[in-house]
Amino acid sequence: MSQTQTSNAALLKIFKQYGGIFLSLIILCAIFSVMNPRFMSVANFMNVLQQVAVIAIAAFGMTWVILLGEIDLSIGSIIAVAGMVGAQCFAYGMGFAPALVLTLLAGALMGLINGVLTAKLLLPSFIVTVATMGIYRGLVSLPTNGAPAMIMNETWTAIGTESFLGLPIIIWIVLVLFVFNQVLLGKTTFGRRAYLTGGNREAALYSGIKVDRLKIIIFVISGVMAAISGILLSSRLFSAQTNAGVSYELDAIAAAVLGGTSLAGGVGTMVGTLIGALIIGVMNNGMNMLSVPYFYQLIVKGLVILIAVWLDVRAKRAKQ
Amino acid sequence: MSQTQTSNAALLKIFKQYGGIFLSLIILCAIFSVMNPRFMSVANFMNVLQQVAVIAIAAFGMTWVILLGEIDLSIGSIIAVAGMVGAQCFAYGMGFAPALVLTLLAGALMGLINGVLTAKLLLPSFIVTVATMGIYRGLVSLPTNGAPAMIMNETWTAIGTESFLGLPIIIWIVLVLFVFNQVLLGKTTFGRRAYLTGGNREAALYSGIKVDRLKIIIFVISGVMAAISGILLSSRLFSAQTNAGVSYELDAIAAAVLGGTSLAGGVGTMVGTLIGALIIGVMNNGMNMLSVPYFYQLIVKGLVILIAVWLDVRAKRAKQ
Amino acid sequence: MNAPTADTILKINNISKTFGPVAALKSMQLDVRRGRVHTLLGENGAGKSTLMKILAGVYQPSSGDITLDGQPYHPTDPQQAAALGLTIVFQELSLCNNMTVAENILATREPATAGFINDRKLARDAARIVAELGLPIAVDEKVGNLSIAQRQLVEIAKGLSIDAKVVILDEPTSSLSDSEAEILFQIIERLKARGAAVIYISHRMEEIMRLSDDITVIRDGEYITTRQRETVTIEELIALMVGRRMEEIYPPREEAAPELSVPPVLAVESLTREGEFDNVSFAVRPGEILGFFGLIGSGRSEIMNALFGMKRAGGTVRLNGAVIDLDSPVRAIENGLGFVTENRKEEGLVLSQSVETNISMVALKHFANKLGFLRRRSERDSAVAQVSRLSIKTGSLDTPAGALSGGNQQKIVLAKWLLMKPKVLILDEPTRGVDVGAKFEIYKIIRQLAADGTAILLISSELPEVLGMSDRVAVMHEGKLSGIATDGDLTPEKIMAFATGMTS
Amino acid sequence: DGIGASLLTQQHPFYIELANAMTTEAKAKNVPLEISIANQDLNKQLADVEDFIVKGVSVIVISPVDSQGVVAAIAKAEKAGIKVITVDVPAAGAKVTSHIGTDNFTGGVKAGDLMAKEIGDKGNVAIIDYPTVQSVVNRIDGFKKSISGHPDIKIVAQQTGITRAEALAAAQNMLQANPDITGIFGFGDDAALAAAVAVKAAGLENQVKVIGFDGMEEARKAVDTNPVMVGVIQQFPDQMGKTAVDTAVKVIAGEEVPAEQPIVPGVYVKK
Ligand SMILES: Nc1ncnc2c1ncn2[C@@H]1O[C@H](COP(=O)(O)OP(=O)(O)OP(=O)(O)O)[C@@H](O)[C@H]1O
Ligand SMILES: Nc1ncnc2c1ncn2[C@@H]1O[C@H](COP(=O)(O)OP(=O)(O)OP(=O)(O)O)[C@@H](O)[C@H]1O
Ligand SMILES: [Mg+2]
Ligand SMILES: [Mg+2]
Repeated sequence: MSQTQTSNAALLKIFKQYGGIFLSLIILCAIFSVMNPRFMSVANFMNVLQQVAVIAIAAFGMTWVILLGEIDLSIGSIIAVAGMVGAQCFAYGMGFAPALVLTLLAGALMGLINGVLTAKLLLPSFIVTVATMGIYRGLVSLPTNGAPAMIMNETWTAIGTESFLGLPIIIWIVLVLFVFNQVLLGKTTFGRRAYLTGGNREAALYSGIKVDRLKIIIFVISGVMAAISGILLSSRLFSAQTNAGVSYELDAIAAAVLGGTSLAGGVGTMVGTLIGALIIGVMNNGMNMLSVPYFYQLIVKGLVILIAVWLDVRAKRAKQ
Repeated sequence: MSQTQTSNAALLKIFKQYGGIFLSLIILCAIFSVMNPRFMSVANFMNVLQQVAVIAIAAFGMTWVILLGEIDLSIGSIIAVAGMVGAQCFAYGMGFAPALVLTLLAGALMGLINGVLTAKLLLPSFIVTVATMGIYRGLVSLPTNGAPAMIMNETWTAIGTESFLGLPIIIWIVLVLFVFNQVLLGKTTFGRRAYLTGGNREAALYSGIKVDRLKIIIFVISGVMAAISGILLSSRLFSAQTNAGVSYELDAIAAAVLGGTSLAGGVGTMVGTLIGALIIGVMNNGMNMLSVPYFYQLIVKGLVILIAVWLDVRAKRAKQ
Repeated sequence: MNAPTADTILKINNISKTFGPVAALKSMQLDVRRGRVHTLLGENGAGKSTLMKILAGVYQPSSGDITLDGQPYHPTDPQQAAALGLTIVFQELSLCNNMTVAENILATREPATAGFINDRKLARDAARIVAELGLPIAVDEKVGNLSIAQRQLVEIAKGLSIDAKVVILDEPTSSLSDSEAEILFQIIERLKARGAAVIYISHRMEEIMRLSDDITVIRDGEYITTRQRETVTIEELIALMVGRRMEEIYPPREEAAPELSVPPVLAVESLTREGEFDNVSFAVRPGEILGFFGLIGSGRSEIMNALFGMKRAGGTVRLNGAVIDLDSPVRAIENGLGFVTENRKEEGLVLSQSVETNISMVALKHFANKLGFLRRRSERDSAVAQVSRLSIKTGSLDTPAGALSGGNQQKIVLAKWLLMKPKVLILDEPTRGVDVGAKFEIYKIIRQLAADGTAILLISSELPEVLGMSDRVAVMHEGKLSGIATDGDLTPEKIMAFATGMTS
Repeated sequence: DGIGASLLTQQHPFYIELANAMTTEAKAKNVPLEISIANQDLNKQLADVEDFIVKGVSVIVISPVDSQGVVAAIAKAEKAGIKVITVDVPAAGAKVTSHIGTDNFTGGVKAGDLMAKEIGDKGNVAIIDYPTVQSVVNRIDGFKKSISGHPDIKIVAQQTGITRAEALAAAQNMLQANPDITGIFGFGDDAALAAAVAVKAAGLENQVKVIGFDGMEEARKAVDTNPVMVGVIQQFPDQMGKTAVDTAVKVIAGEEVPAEQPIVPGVYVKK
């Protein structure tokens, strides 16, 4: 099979699989374009992608977790901790590379804690991550006693502001992580095992899948993705905020579920999640551009989520 | 069987069934009493009960929803809407009784919307209530454009401030609703149907239970409980706040899960939920009494939740 | 078809039912008479359960009409069906595991005044129902704590607790052993004597011949014929059902069983687990089929779970003479053990995933390069090979496993274990709920595996199956190995004696 | 005995400085001080006050989550015979022993005046707001009042940006929709700093001026170094905190204190 054929077939498959949700995205874009001609510009498209980056990357991690039938409510707090770890590293005079490594390690560690508590102590992940959400949020505030911490490292802030080959670095990072997660999920034994375990944990166990280890690794992935989100956020803001990422977990879950990930586990893709995140991003951006007042934005956003999920559920049912 | 025997047996059963979580509550109280002698006073006990009332009542409603294997994230917003509906009723010159009725109806209506979208359109309740959480929060802000609304009605505010037979009215309301929900769940065919449906939806369908109707009614119960919480909150504050109840859904879920309600559905009791809510309330109150700094409170609260759930899971496993 | 007689209580005319593109039933007809047992016979997926669910009000027919006692009968839910005098014991267990036996039996029919349940009366009523039926279950036990067989009895009690004119039993014996089944047969006799009509579904030919008065054969959702039991033989029925003749039910062994002097591949010594099984020792040789028989609750599944590393147990396990520590399924699989579990839906399959994905599940490593990237081509080739080798009937390899009929699902479970080429294959009730045709194919595969040198542990509650397939039969009684029957001892009488603890 | 303080939040530099100033002053005056954080939740603030009452503090200092909602807490304290001092946000319709706070409306007017001056008395401006907080609403009202006196200045967009991240997105999107904006007023430092980032990202450094409110260290630094940030309305939480504790000490000693102690906001511009 040639490359073009593959990619054409892939596109067709995406359209088939994501008919409902893809349609919602296109309708949204169409509406906004009609109402504000500036919406459909390359510059604005870059805007949307950059704004959606933090949620999209966190949502990639969330997709893994939901795929297993679990949930991770602590990612908003992990986003904040990651920024703060970076800021503190610089405050202690470290360079970019060690700060980056420590930040990612912090994310991995927080994910590891979630994973071990869930997989080894058999506590429900919902309650584990509600608890760690509070714990991590408390921890992030200790170094500065709640105040934001400025980040002066130029490499770090360049991530959020500079471009590479004409494309903002943030967008590159989103694309790379998208491909990474999509390939890991769709093309490797690891991803296959995640689907199988999410679909039927008992059967996976009997088939020799190391279910506990898998679960822990996936919480670590979620933690690392959230940490990367935190890096992007702090680099865009030039500072680590102790209230960064509050309630982002809900946006990340919404993105994943809009994209067809089933909260019951076993079903979901990164493509869907990306589309879901874009819907949320386009909606926020478009309504800002139209100067929709804040409270009406809340209402419209809720309605759009309902309609999109409903279209998707309907499309899936019709296919069966 | 005589009354005393029944109640003794009931107490013993509670201790058996809630060993882990009950122990956590007692340990917490013991620690706080040792560290601050004022903790163990009638006045403070009343304080805790009043402070925990809003969460406890919302958690009663949440218990029903979780019992069905569903979730209701919109209750924080419903709490706010309820207060605002009351305030607006008074602003339009209504008396206490019609305002009360309209407020409860508003809660029922919001629950009905959640229920119909979940049961009839077959959308996942998580995403439905994430969406309506935003929608209701947007709606609450429309009458005052985000500003709080004062409540001058004396009967309404008396709920939050006056006592009856030496006990604050709020506490009476919590007790009455506790008994009501506990009896409805434990002693009636309706409650039994909720357990059956939550435990095995297919089996419930095969047994001729009208699962859709049941689900809708239960979301209505959740909406009404949240509305009552909203009434108490606004009566305590003499005003309706547009940001009232933000993230209370997490506390309510935590209370229910701490109390042994399983997020998978089919398992749970109101007694457990009440104990769970008390743990959260005692923790907040005790740490305030000890002047624990805010961020440390977040950390401790998370740790206590983890330990309590772990004790409970362990106790349950040992029993088997 | 016979003209309706005065005895006719339930008459089904031209019933069709479609699920989207699938036509599960095509102009089905049936004429059920009072005081008689009417058996429905058909392959997996023929539409038997669908028809029964229509009768019970779970599904609405796409077209056609039904009369009960001469009156038009179109129930909208099982409660209404029960009110009109029809009750059903479902094939798929429809119990709520978190609740007690009593609460399940009387679900939605709890004794209550003004909506308030009388719990003590509930327990009493349930205990009375269970006692009247003669079932050995405690009504205050949580269903989740019962074995599958016990749950099946609860299901039966739930269905039969309604005093009905028509009683439907959809594969009630699929996980019962003979002694429990016997209780059920007596209940059926009493129902008949009372004048009730019983619609019975089973894949066990012996019990069909014993119980039935009328037998209707259906194939691919279509009515084929109705016969009276006296006028047909098992062979004829099978031919009607599968559309071809079958020479025998159990394929004969083509090569001789291995000598007892051959060193065993797996030797188990004094395997013990508190409260489940005690001091169990046995050995199995390459190419040997070692049957395991016992009454339900005798602990066979528990032993196999321990062998497979799902539960810890004391004792020694030797593989090719070397002691191994089987502490997890991962280790068991590495050591060449395969385990077709008892409950395919819960432990065997990922129903939402495709046939292909399920087949490659255990041997997944072999379909990936060192970096863990899947080689989809080789995965697909293997799946294609397995599907044709086991003649699995599926729309495509991408069909979700949950969409297949029971027998075909069972074959997928077999296929996934065959791909890892086990040295020892444990088969726990491998033909539960599987139709005769598919059973024969599964037996052929077992024979083939044995011929290729695989050691097989075959657990079954069907005595004919154990006798028909095994070289030797280990018999369990209340957690102890009461004997291993060889050659001359391989008779039903001898084995039942072991199983009921009459010997030793 | 001692002072109990219930503060709106601990995740904002203004309140951190306020808390720090109070702690320092309490140490200097040798009076016990306990601080609870309401985390922007009025119910929590009420509970905090109730807990102070049980603990038996002599004076309660509140920075209200909301001017109306705090009335219940104040009533409870008064009923228990404990005097209440409010800082930052005043209580509506309840008598307190003393109120110490910035005049937000005036601050908003000053911001509007500064904006008019910086953009040459004409052009399009945008606002980043937080509509559920009363003190912010007052600032925005003051700003609009001032702008309404300049007929050639138009407010073309107003969006909500509560956290710095939300403010950044709001600013970007407003600039995208209205590329001719020449000024942005952020309701607080976070909003203004985020707006400055958005202006830079859009390459409009030479066109758009940003003005903030609060004037904490990070924002003042930005005014000094970042040409886009032309000024910030400065509040003085250190003065506020010190005054609050001093007033509380006087109340405990039984001295008379003034009912209103306004702290006039300053205007911080480039040195
Ligand atoms: N809910 C459903 N949705 C779609 N197809 C269904 C559904 N229920 C049954 N079918 C299909 O209808 C056909 C008949 O199924 P049914 O369960 O009635 O078979 P059966 O004769 O009871 O088989 P078995 O002996 O395996 O129990 C099968 O092809 C099955 O896949
Ligand atoms: N899920 C379970 N939880 C608790 N106990 C169980 C469970 N399943 C089985 N048991 C108990 O374990 C013992 C043996 O179970 P089981 O009936 O599966 O044995 P078996 O010999 O494999 O019989 P069969 O295979 O015919 O069902 C019984 O006492 C049973 O009650
Ligand atoms: Mg069937
Ligand atoms: Mg078994």
